[in-house]
Amino acid sequence: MPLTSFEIGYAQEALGRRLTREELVLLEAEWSEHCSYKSTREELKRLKTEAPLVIVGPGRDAGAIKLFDDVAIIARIESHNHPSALDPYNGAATGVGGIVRDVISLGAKPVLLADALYMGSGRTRHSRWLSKNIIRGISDYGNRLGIPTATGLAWFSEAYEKQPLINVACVGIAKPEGILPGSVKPGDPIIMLGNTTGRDGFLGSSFASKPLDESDVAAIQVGNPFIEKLIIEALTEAFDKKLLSLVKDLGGGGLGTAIVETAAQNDVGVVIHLDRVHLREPDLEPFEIIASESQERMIVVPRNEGALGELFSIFDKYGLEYSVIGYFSKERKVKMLFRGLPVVDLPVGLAVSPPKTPREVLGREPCNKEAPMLRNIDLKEAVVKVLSSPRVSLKAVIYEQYDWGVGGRTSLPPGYGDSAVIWLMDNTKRGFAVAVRGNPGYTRLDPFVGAAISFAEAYRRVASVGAEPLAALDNINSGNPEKPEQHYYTLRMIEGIAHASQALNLPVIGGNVSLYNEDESGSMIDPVASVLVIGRIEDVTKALTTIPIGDSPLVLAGDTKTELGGSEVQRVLLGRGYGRPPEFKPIEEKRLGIFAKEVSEKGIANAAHSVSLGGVVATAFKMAYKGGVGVTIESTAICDCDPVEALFSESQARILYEVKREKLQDFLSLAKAFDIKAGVIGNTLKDERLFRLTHRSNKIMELGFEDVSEALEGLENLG
Amino acid sequence: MRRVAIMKYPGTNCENETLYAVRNVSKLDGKVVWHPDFKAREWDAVVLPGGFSYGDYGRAGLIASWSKASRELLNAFDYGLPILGICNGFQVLSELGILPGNLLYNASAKFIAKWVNVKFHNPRGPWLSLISDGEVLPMPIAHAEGRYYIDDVEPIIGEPWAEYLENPNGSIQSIAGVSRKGGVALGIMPHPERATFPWQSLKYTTGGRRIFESIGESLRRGW
Amino acid sequence: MQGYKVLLIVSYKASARDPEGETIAHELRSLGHEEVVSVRAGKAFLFEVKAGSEEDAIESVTRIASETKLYNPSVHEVKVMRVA
Amino acid sequence: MQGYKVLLIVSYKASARDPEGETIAHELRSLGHEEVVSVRAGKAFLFEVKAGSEEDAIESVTRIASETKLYNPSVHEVKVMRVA
Ligand SMILES: Nc1ncnc2c1ncn2[C@@H]1O[C@H](COP(=O)(O)OP(=O)(O)O)[C@@H](O)[C@H]1O
Ligand SMILES: [Mg+2]
Repeated sequence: MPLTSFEIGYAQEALGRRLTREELVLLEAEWSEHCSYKSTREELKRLKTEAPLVIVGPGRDAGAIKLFDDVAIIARIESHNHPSALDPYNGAATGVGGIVRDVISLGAKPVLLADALYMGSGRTRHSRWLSKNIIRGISDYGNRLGIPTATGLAWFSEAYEKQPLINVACVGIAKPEGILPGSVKPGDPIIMLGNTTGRDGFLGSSFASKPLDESDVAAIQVGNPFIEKLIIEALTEAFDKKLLSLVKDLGGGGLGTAIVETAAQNDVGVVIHLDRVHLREPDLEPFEIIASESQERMIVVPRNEGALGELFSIFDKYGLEYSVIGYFSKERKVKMLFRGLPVVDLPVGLAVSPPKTPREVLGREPCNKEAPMLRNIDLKEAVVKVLSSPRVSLKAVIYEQYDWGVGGRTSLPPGYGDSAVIWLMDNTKRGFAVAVRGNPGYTRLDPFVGAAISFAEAYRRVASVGAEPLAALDNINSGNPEKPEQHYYTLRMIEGIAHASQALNLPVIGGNVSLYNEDESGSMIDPVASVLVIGRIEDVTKALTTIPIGDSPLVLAGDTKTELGGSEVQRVLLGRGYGRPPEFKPIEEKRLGIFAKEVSEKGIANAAHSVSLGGVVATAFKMAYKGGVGVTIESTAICDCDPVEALFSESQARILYEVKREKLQDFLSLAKAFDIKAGVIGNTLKDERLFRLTHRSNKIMELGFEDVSEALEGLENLG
Repeated sequence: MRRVAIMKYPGTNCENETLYAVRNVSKLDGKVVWHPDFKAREWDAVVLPGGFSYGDYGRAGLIASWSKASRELLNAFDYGLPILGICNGFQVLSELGILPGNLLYNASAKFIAKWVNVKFHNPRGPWLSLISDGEVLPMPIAHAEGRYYIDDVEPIIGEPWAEYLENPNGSIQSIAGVSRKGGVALGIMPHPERATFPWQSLKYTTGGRRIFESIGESLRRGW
Repeated sequence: MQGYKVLLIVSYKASARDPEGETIAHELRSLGHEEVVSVRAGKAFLFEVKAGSEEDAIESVTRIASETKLYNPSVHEVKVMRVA
Repeated sequence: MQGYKVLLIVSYKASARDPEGETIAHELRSLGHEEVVSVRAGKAFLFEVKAGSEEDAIESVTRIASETKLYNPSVHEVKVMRVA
């Protein structure tokens, strides 16, 4: 959004002169919420960002950790909410494109994509149109790049009917010593690589920093995955030959922002000849060249002069366009020239330091309106309703459009495990696990606890396959920071993430904040924090799936309380969530995580599933249905309380296991050794394809597969 | 050691895992070759791996078929070099007319990625030598344009060919793969290189491994 | 009421990029077809609709396409034409 | 030599079936658009070519399309037309 008169005055005073049009545009992008994080910068400092294995923390295009001594993981998450509301197909597609470029900027080979999608109810034509095109956009772009989209989440609610949230993440691998230092020195030439610069996507980032308005359609960008694929190929070759010292994505804010940020990080100045940039339209004006957000462009800096020739011949081989547009300089100024005339001349320090924007926050305790009691309800109806909720039902219609297996590394594909497990394919069995979680139902009721739970759930899903959680990334999606009652949610979610990262002792190596998610009437979407957790797994063959094999005991590990606040059963029966979300239990989560790793290493379970939406009953029934085996559950074995509470409670820190029959005692003793409550709650069956619930051994409900298949497969008509 | 070229077009995606399988399972000397550099005479076999050559623009495999590698491939086909096209590679070979028929848009009009069961009929030739007739091998598919179509299937089912047990894309006669010259040139839509090691598959099946073992053995025995 | 054939073409607006068309044009030129200045790619839908007149037929396809979101007015342009 | 715009429409022959068109027609009818008899889906390529005359332009697009197999006569139907 345009600079405020206060901000313009601040800049002009610092310079002692008026800003040029080009400088205005540059500062407008650089000082936008999207690029400067002016409303959240202070709060984000509370996150735990340090740990021995962190190689690169937040601040650069992506974060990096050491996975093994000889393998680094590079990752980044980002939202593409605003563009996707207007052009769901290209909005989602270019979201994938941008996140992948961020990850290659550190010298990585991208090997995994994950997506967290918060979409409309599916009951209106508009929301179906949005979802369908969002999914197709991710599919078309990610598949063409040859990067598997192997995990994600899909949430559906009226709150996103017109304003969906699209969070996408990319994970790459590199040798630790192969991570680009990202450092440049005066005299280094700057090469612009990839797509031509055009008027498309003009000032997209400041457009993402204000409420939506139909007149913004000029900012729509069409993604070109084919060019991006060539960029990946070319840069991979250049990385192997060690030809580069810096690679940077031209993302939000375009060339201007990328240049200014690089100069600031390296404490150097920069001189850019705007007329040397390769253009799509020859008549582009200098301010347009600075701010254009045309996709699939990067700046690269060669390691040394001698590398230039070899670099160019790689670009030529792949038919990529490039131009040498300037160089870094000693004097700490951003200078841009057009046909020899200076159009920008700003101190680097000024360009990256917007004046403080005071934001008010209206503290509002979570609205703890207690829920109407959910007892003596028709259990069968409740179960079917929960299973047919699009948030709970099977997601194959989404992930089967994604090439989850390209690369040959996908050891646990979507639909088969709590997290994606990716094999390194390096003549060992080593790999890593990734899960992404977010629950707007909880964050709407309590942004602090809700965000912490997102963190815990992603953590638990990585642990339940048998991996050791190592690092997290978060994506905050929230409302208008200029409205105190909305900004409250943003800050409380950040605090929740900070608290969880400290309590679970997991560093946050990157994140993204998307604000101004409100509709034309000014009401906020359901705010949500997506959290992605990455874990290490020594032997991918030991990873536990969520698919049971039947005829074995079902054991619930973890304590169940009567926690129905913000639960799925409330939403499907009462129309919305009430009360407080379940308690965030970091100590239990950590203990359960270590236990889960031992379970997988000892090979004493067939299947494991973190318990979340819809409680034990939804978790168990989905597992059984996918495995084609029946299941019986005794409600008092979960919790000696009302069956509704036992079955649908969403208490945290629980994993449901199908334990190997002959290893049951080992399993229970191991749980005991960890001081984890664990007990047999039922059995999987072999020949009967049914779901049976009992209460004190009396049958209280029975359903056949055929009674729930329509419910569970209900998403089919979405795609 | 016998040499296998793994052809790379702009947009090819599956060359690395294919190479990994050729080296570690076929135990052959594999190498990824950039398409204009491909000289058929330098190789004992060639694989066209999966991906989206030229973004699949126009039609899957179309623009890749304009490459100058095509003349080499046509030539190689004439003198009997073993050629395998997987997914996009199959699409390229069909565009080139090396393999009969066409791969049209899936009946669902969507990209589909899932595990399928593939039954091999009359398996013969360098790529299928270790597979027995009627054997069912599970492998994943991942494609948008895999609906096999041809006016007359008779000549196809006389040669080695592959069939989906459950037709995922509307292919005529559930055709998943076809061949010519008794299996010397083979095209399949499913991805054997993603079903080569047990941990690539949930069910610990390795349906694709047999293809890589076959070519290894065949070439060593002197195909 | 009579059957009319109406062609609906959906392509990106001229201000937006068109990766498919650009790639095809580029590759055609490098094959030697220098006369190709540009290609824009799009989707074609050939409707047969019952209508009282040709104008009605065109009107009805235009309306259906926009109501059912066969295209996105913020990025696409459409052409509707009668064909024989 | 002047620039001419020529539209090339490629769709599946009836024998090859057209699931996308069939699905769309079906959906449209179930949404209440009873007037839709059928829909065929295809690809549109809008060429701009340099040529001496309109006939030449059409001729040249037809030739390029068939030489490069932008359509495949065994499964596709094709229409070439001049547009304004
Ligand atoms: N947007 C998405 N993209 C990719 N995979 C997804 C997406 N949404 C859900 N999935 C996958 O579908 C499977 C089922 O998802 P979900 O129903 O959320 O969880 P659960 O594992 O509890 O059944 C998971 O493997 C998940 O990774
Ligand atoms: Mg970026």
